[in-house]
Amino acid sequence: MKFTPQDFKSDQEVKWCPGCGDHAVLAAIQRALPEISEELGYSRERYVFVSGIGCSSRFPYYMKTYGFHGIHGRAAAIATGMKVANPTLSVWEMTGDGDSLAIGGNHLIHAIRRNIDINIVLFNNRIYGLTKGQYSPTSQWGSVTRTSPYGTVEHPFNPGALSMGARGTFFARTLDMELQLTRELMIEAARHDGTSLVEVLQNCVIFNDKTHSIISNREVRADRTIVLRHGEPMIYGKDKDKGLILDGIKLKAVTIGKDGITKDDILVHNAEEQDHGVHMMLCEMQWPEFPVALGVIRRVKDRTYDDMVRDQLTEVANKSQIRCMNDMLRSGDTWVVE
Amino acid sequence: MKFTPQDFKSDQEVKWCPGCGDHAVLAAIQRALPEISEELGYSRERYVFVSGIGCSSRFPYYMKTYGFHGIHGRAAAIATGMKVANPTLSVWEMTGDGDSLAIGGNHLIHAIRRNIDINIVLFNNRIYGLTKGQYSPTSQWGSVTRTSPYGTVEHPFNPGALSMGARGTFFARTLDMELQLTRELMIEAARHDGTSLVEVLQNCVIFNDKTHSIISNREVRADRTIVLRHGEPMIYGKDKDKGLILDGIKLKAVTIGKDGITKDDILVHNAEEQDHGVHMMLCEMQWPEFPVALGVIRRVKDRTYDDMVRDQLTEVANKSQIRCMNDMLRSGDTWVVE
Amino acid sequence: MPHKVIDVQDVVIRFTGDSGDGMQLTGSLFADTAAFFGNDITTFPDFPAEIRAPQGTLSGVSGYQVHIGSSAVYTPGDYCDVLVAMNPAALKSNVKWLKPNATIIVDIDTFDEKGLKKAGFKTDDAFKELKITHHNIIAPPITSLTAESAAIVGLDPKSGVRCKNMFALGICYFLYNMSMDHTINFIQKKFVKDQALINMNLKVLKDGYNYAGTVEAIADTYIVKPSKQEPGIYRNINGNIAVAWGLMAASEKSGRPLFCGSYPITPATAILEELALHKDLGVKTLQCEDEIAGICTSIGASYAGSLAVTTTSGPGLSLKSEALGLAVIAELPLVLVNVQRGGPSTGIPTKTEQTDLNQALYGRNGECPVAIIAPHSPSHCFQAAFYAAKHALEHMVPVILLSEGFLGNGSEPWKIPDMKDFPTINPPLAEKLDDNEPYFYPFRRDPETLVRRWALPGTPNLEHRVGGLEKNHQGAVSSDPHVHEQMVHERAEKIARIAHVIPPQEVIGEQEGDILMVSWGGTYGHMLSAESQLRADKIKVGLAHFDYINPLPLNTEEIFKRFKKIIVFELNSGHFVNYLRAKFPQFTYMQYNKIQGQPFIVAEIVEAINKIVT
Amino acid sequence: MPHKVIDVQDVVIRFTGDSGDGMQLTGSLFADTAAFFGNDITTFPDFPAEIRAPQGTLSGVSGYQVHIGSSAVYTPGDYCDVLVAMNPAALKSNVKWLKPNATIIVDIDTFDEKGLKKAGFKTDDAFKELKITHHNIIAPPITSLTAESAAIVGLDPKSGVRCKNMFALGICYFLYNMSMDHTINFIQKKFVKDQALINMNLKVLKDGYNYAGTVEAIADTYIVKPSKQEPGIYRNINGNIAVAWGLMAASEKSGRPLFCGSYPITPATAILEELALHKDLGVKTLQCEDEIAGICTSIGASYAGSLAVTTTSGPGLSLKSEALGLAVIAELPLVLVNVQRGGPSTGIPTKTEQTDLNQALYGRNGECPVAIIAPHSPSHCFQAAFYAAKHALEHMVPVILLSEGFLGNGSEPWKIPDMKDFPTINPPLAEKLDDNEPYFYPFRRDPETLVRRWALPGTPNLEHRVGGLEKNHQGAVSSDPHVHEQMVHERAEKIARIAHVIPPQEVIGEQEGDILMVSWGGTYGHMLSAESQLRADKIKVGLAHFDYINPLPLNTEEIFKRFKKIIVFELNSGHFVNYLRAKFPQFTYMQYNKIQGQPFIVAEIVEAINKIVT
Ligand SMILES: Cc1ncc(C[n+]2csc(CCOP(=O)(O)OP(=O)(O)O)c2C)c(N)n1
Ligand SMILES: Cc1ncc(C[n+]2csc(CCOP(=O)(O)OP(=O)(O)O)c2C)c(N)n1
Ligand code: SF4
Ligand code: SF4
Ligand SMILES: [Mg+2]
Ligand SMILES: [Mg+2]
Repeated sequence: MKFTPQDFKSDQEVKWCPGCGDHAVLAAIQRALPEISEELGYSRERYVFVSGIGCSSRFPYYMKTYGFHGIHGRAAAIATGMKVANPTLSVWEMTGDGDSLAIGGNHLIHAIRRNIDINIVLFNNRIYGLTKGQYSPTSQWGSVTRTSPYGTVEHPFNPGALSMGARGTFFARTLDMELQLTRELMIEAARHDGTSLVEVLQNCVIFNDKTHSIISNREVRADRTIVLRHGEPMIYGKDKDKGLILDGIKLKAVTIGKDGITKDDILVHNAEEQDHGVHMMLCEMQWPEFPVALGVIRRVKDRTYDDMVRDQLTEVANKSQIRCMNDMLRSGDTWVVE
Repeated sequence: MKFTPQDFKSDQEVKWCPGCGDHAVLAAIQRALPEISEELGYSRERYVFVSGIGCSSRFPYYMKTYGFHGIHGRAAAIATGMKVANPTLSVWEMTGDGDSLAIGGNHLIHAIRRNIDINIVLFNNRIYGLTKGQYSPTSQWGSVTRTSPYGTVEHPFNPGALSMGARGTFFARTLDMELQLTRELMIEAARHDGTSLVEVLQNCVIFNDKTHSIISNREVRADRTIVLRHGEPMIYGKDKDKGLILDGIKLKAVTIGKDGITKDDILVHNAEEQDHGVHMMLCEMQWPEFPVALGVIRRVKDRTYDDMVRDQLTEVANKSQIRCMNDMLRSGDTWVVE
Repeated sequence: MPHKVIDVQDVVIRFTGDSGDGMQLTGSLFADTAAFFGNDITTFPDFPAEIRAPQGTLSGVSGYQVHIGSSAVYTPGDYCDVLVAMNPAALKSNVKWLKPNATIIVDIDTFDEKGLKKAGFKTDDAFKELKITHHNIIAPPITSLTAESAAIVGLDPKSGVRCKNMFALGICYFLYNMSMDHTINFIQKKFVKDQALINMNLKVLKDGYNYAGTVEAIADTYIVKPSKQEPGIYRNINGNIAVAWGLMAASEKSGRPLFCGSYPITPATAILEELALHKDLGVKTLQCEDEIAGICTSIGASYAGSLAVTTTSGPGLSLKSEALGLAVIAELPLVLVNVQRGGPSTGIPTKTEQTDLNQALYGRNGECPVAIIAPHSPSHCFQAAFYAAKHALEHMVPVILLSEGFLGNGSEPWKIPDMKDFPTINPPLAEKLDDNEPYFYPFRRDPETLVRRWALPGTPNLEHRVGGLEKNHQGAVSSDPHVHEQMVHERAEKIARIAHVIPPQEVIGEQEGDILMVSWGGTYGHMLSAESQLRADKIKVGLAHFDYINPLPLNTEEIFKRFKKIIVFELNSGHFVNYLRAKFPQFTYMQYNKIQGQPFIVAEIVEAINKIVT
Repeated sequence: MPHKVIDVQDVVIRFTGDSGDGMQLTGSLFADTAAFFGNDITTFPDFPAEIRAPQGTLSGVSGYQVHIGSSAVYTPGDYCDVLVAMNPAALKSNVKWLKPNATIIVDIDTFDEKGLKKAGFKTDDAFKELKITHHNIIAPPITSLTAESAAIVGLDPKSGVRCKNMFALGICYFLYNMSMDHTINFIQKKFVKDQALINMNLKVLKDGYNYAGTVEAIADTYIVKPSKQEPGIYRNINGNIAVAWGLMAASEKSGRPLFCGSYPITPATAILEELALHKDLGVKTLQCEDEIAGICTSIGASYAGSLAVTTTSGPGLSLKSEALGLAVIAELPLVLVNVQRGGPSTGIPTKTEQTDLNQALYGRNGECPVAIIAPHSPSHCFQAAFYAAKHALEHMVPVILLSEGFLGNGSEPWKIPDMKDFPTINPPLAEKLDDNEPYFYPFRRDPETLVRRWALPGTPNLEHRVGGLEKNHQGAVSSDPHVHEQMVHERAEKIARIAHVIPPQEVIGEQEGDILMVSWGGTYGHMLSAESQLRADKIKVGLAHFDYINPLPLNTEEIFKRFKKIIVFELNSGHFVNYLRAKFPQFTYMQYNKIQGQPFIVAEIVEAINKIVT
């Protein structure tokens, strides 16, 4: 059966604010799913969308798939349980920056460490939307919010860097308005065996409007972001004249043709490099020193937790004589009373 | 007043197993404190040792200082509260790999992100000691333990890498038996303003004996570990003939004098490099490809959370007219009934 | 034709519209005006969980109810005299709150095909569909009138139309002969940087007022005379702000700096937000990674010598249970504010309920008692928070302040107290080593109160260790059966003895007789109103409304003895009544429970009593 | 001189020594031998929180008590007939458990100056200091004898001395005329790779046995005849293993694969450890990052169609409270096993208590009822776990299985059941879309049981969403007051109706009369023993010991009516009695409580009843 985006729309009214970036992500995912279904041979009933609590976490209600709107911060754990219980499911975790990096930070890094085969979409609007505008672990230093009337005094997490620190195998980044890129990354995430983390830089029109616009505004976007593609040189800019090179053991943003830089000096993106060091640097790139990296930053093959659990089960069962409870109960130290 | 290690010993009997690596850490810290006190001008009553639950978390009972044996995983949060409440205290968190990386993982990364000025000593024995031998988030792939009779199927955390991912400002590593190095690193940790994380590779004789011995055994230690010192070349080995060099954007272990490598090729350790990428690579070095890094891997200056909270308080207070509750209650929208 | 001006005792107005229509602001401006004028008021915001659900839909409707009176008003009112409904959805979802002859104010522009459809109407006559016949309906084309005004002041229509709530407000001011001064002032201050917006808002406000003066539908206008109030300086206050201020007051009176480790959660967030503002008074707030860190940072701060506070609502209270046990066994002062909302689980987060009492009483592993205080009105939250902190600090115990969404969001006028009328708070600080002790014994107790002393890090010679393992009086870990038994007993008894310093329970109305109504927390206003109504109906009842839940006041048993029947009213399945059954099993209790995420209605309380009487 | 062999009804032996002395193994080998022989047995390990506290100190003492009988024994025994004390500290901390004429076996080598000092003795005569006079003391120099044997078998003395527990065991076997075969077998299997160790252990065991045959202190030996037991295959089982197996049995009988998401915690860890072994039967265990993830992974697994289980103890139960509420509102099957330990907070983790009942009953935000079942003996844990799973799966509810450290670690012989004697479990799986429904309505209920259906992801056309927000029957989010009220009611009523499928409550002893003893959980053996003793003393009482806590059996009220006095015995401050006061306020309850981290002593129960009677 061939699906259309319409097949993934539930009958529930979408209740996000008009103009919220979440709408675009919903659209992108609803467009990606038919393609994923076709490529990977998934029927609709194999999808489960799991979330925590937050505006973005309302996501499952809008999907005509199996869905679980969990509790705040625990989506990764719920999703892990589902996937281990039934590895044939395609499990998608929808989560916010508060949900997955504040209260849910631990479950996130453990899911990543285990490399459980789920797809995590992190809606990063750098604010708590649902509770009306408190700072989040990704709010920039000095953010004035309802709980930081004089500005925050803490460094934000960089979700990509955190994922590297937790030994992540897949990390990608997109912008809410880049529907096409988002769609593409969702497909990449689905393809990847292991924990895929896709960060969406998302706008909250109500409580943190324009938080990403310094890089995402249409006029500057091409110059302030770079879409990385595996095997391709790290070139960006409206005029494709900017790039990244290696400077000692660090990265450097350069202009091709300036200071004797040629196209050949430009680094080629290797998303499949095992070492986390370079991917870490790519994740951490910040405007104005660097363009912000979009696309698939890291994608390396590794054993997945759910597969290994299943394999171990089979292996142990194959070696064992015990086939049922009656066998088991009678094995080992027993005695008979006559 | 000048202190001796004896001044930091409580009257409580030390109840760790004979041969447990924790004893050596206790000794090293009791030896470091007099020095720290002298250098930083701390009196004994300014120290607080805070812990979670685990064998290592019994630590505070053995110190004649203020102490708080908390609940499992929450030491970082308790310590954070103490330090923010009273920034003049010297707050030390004693924690295990289970305590700080399993149940306490989130508090750990958030403490690090905030760069709160506490010193965290992480006793990494790659096992749950107190509950008698279950695997921990640092247990190596395949570990056979009480809860993994057929071997674990998950990747361990690397505490250093995780700390880099959480934007850590100080990370150091030592071995339990390297009393002298441990002492030194404790002093470094105390000197550092911000969250200092010191990982101690510790042996649990009862449930995970020799887990580190592949690198820590006296005969091989010099060849399989490297003690990094800021500003010094990354040279190691019994005969000081081994070193680390840059190979493209990655590190490589080499022998000086072989393949044309000279002393000048060897990288000089810069613990104060802002970028996390290289420190990440150093943290992740594993035998046999690399020596395991000991010493101070990262130490960068940054604003601390507790200082900033205090500064903001002063700043706001200086600008405000309000001096007491009576002022405050009468400010803003009020009306008078006569 | 000049309108007749009729005196009324009290009036209930309900402002409803889309989440983006500014109904919360409109309502509170009206409430403030009434309060400034001298009316007594009670307010009740009733908003959806969504921030901005699709415009015009039922799920996007936000409401704010104001009850104003010329004598004391205790509730926001069961039903309303005036309903402002800015769109068809608002009308539809609020028609159930109308009094039989209520006035309805609508923006008729929104009752077009699109608007009706969005609200799920099937015909083009919304009023008929809703069977609204007997009501006065005022139906100006507010949107188009506002758009015209925008053109006049030179504002784009889109920004202009955002002011349409002012039109409705203007009508209401006319209807109740109220002054617009306060609102005008407010507008001028709020938009000080944008003269066009000031002009626009003022114009629309006055347009509304003038419109009301000409429209036929308004035959008479009303006046609610000022109520007799004690002289003093007043302000409006809601329960969440009052909690924040009460804690700050306790900090001042105890000399212990205030620390709040917390995590945002509806409907408790405003307490954290308010505290975060008061850095000038030395308040430290730490927005943590989760609720567990919220309470644990507070426990750390408490150990270090702060008046430590953590704030939350239901799901957060659940998360804090383990750490609360740590505060209990470490015997550290701590105030845990829980603003109840509809459960279980995430439940219905923006609705009110009293269903966390069981969790507060029993929700921890092991024998783990805590003190519990429940505020009974928005302004009482100040006092309740102050005393929660006082008991926590003086008795070295965690105290749960069990508030409710209804109180936290609701507001009423408050006579601002003078801090000199509040008692000092004296925490049992240890200053030096006791004679004859080799070191500090952290769990040595005051023989009378059983309170241990608080030795702050930084104090020389008092180094000691606390923690979650059972300990003896000297502070050494112990699993001795008798040490454990004794410590369990002492921790409970220490709380029980707080009863010696709390006021005796009061009974309102009859002091003895047939029926005692019992209640606690935020139902106070409704219970009180029911009691007066019953009295007016010549039905004699007493009302014992409890603020102190654990310990109960010492005279509780004695009060219960004086009545033949005891009936306990709660917005839950019967948590308090079962607690009373455990504490005083010698009495027989009846119970009246409601679990709808809504406050009581006075009428249902009255009816419940009537049923018993007849 | 040949010893006289005396028949005894039952005997209690307590093995104590350093944590490193292998007392747990020694005790269980003795217990197994007795069980194989046909005695009834009950065991009770009593160990410290430290893994290996400094050798020879009081805090390092570990104990294991075995009660063997020629007829049924229900408790590990209040006091012991034989105390094995491998060092002075063990003697000192266990002298309180001696019967007046008990036999004491010590390793006299350890009673040297150093050993005595470590145990805190002040003189060189430990026995005199402890006022031990009337006892038989067997005091071989075990350490030196063992060291000699080591030399003989060619083992280094250090490894050799580790076998000294076998010496004491040998003495015990001689004393009770027991066969050493089982132990010999065990040794041969365990050390199969090290012949020297086999030789050593066997030699020391026999040395002990032979020593006992020659020593003067042993005048007579005893024999405990086999008890009459039903024919069948038996094994020893402890409560934690029985829980694991009961759950596995339920998985087999329901066809739902078993999933356990958990986090280690004393004394529950063994359940997770046991489940992890059984991958051959398809059991999936996931050791999570914490207890919250433990329950949340299980909730995910439950949604995905597993028999989902999470295991913990007190502090973990606290942490799971929020997520348990999610399982309640999502109406998903889940078994939460809580093995109680001493609280509050970390408390006294290796000791037993019944103090988590309140938390199990009430410890969640909102109206959030769960079913609760309490096993009453180690082997009963199998059945209790099976039925907990059955009810969870068939009624779509979380069930708390409330075990105790005393049961989890304690063991007894168990007649292995045949799985065909257990009922099938039929979860209400949805297979296809109902006729006339546009989509799957997840909260449509069976009118009789109120149970909703379970639609597993992967089933075509049943796509639906569940979650923590209140929902209507169709599965749409709703904050409608009446929907909420109805759902709150239905969730509670659904649990109440489980009462229709559980067995009626039994009363042991008198079926009506003056006194009904009431109890629940792990106190069963002690209550039963007390009842027999009272009967022997001609005091007539009934005993109602409850396994089902929520719901209570349907005939509970009727039973209570038949007695004049009801007295409730618990190892807590009165959780169950207060629950009964809430459920059946018409009765008057007395209560007997103990909170020492220790089980009851039969004598104290008997005494409590005697006090009432006289
Ligand atoms: C245990 C718990 N704590 C707190 C909350 C309140 N809460 C709900 S969503 C949220 C944060 C939402 O932020 P984010 O995850 O960034 O989602 P967004 O709304 O921005 O999409 C909070 C604090 C809750 N529902 N449960
Ligand atoms: C809430 C809670 N969960 C679980 C436990 C049980 N527990 C105590 S310590 C521990 C792990 C200890 O491991 P680690 O932190 O590595 O310390 P170690 O004993 O190895 O030094 C666990 C699981 C507990 N005490 N509290
Ligand atoms: S509040 Fe912000 S994040 Fe939430 S729906 Fe509205 S725009 Fe989106
Ligand atoms: S169990 Fe291991 S970690 Fe714990 S005290 Fe013993 S040796 Fe140390
Ligand atoms: Mg967000
Ligand atoms: Mg460990």
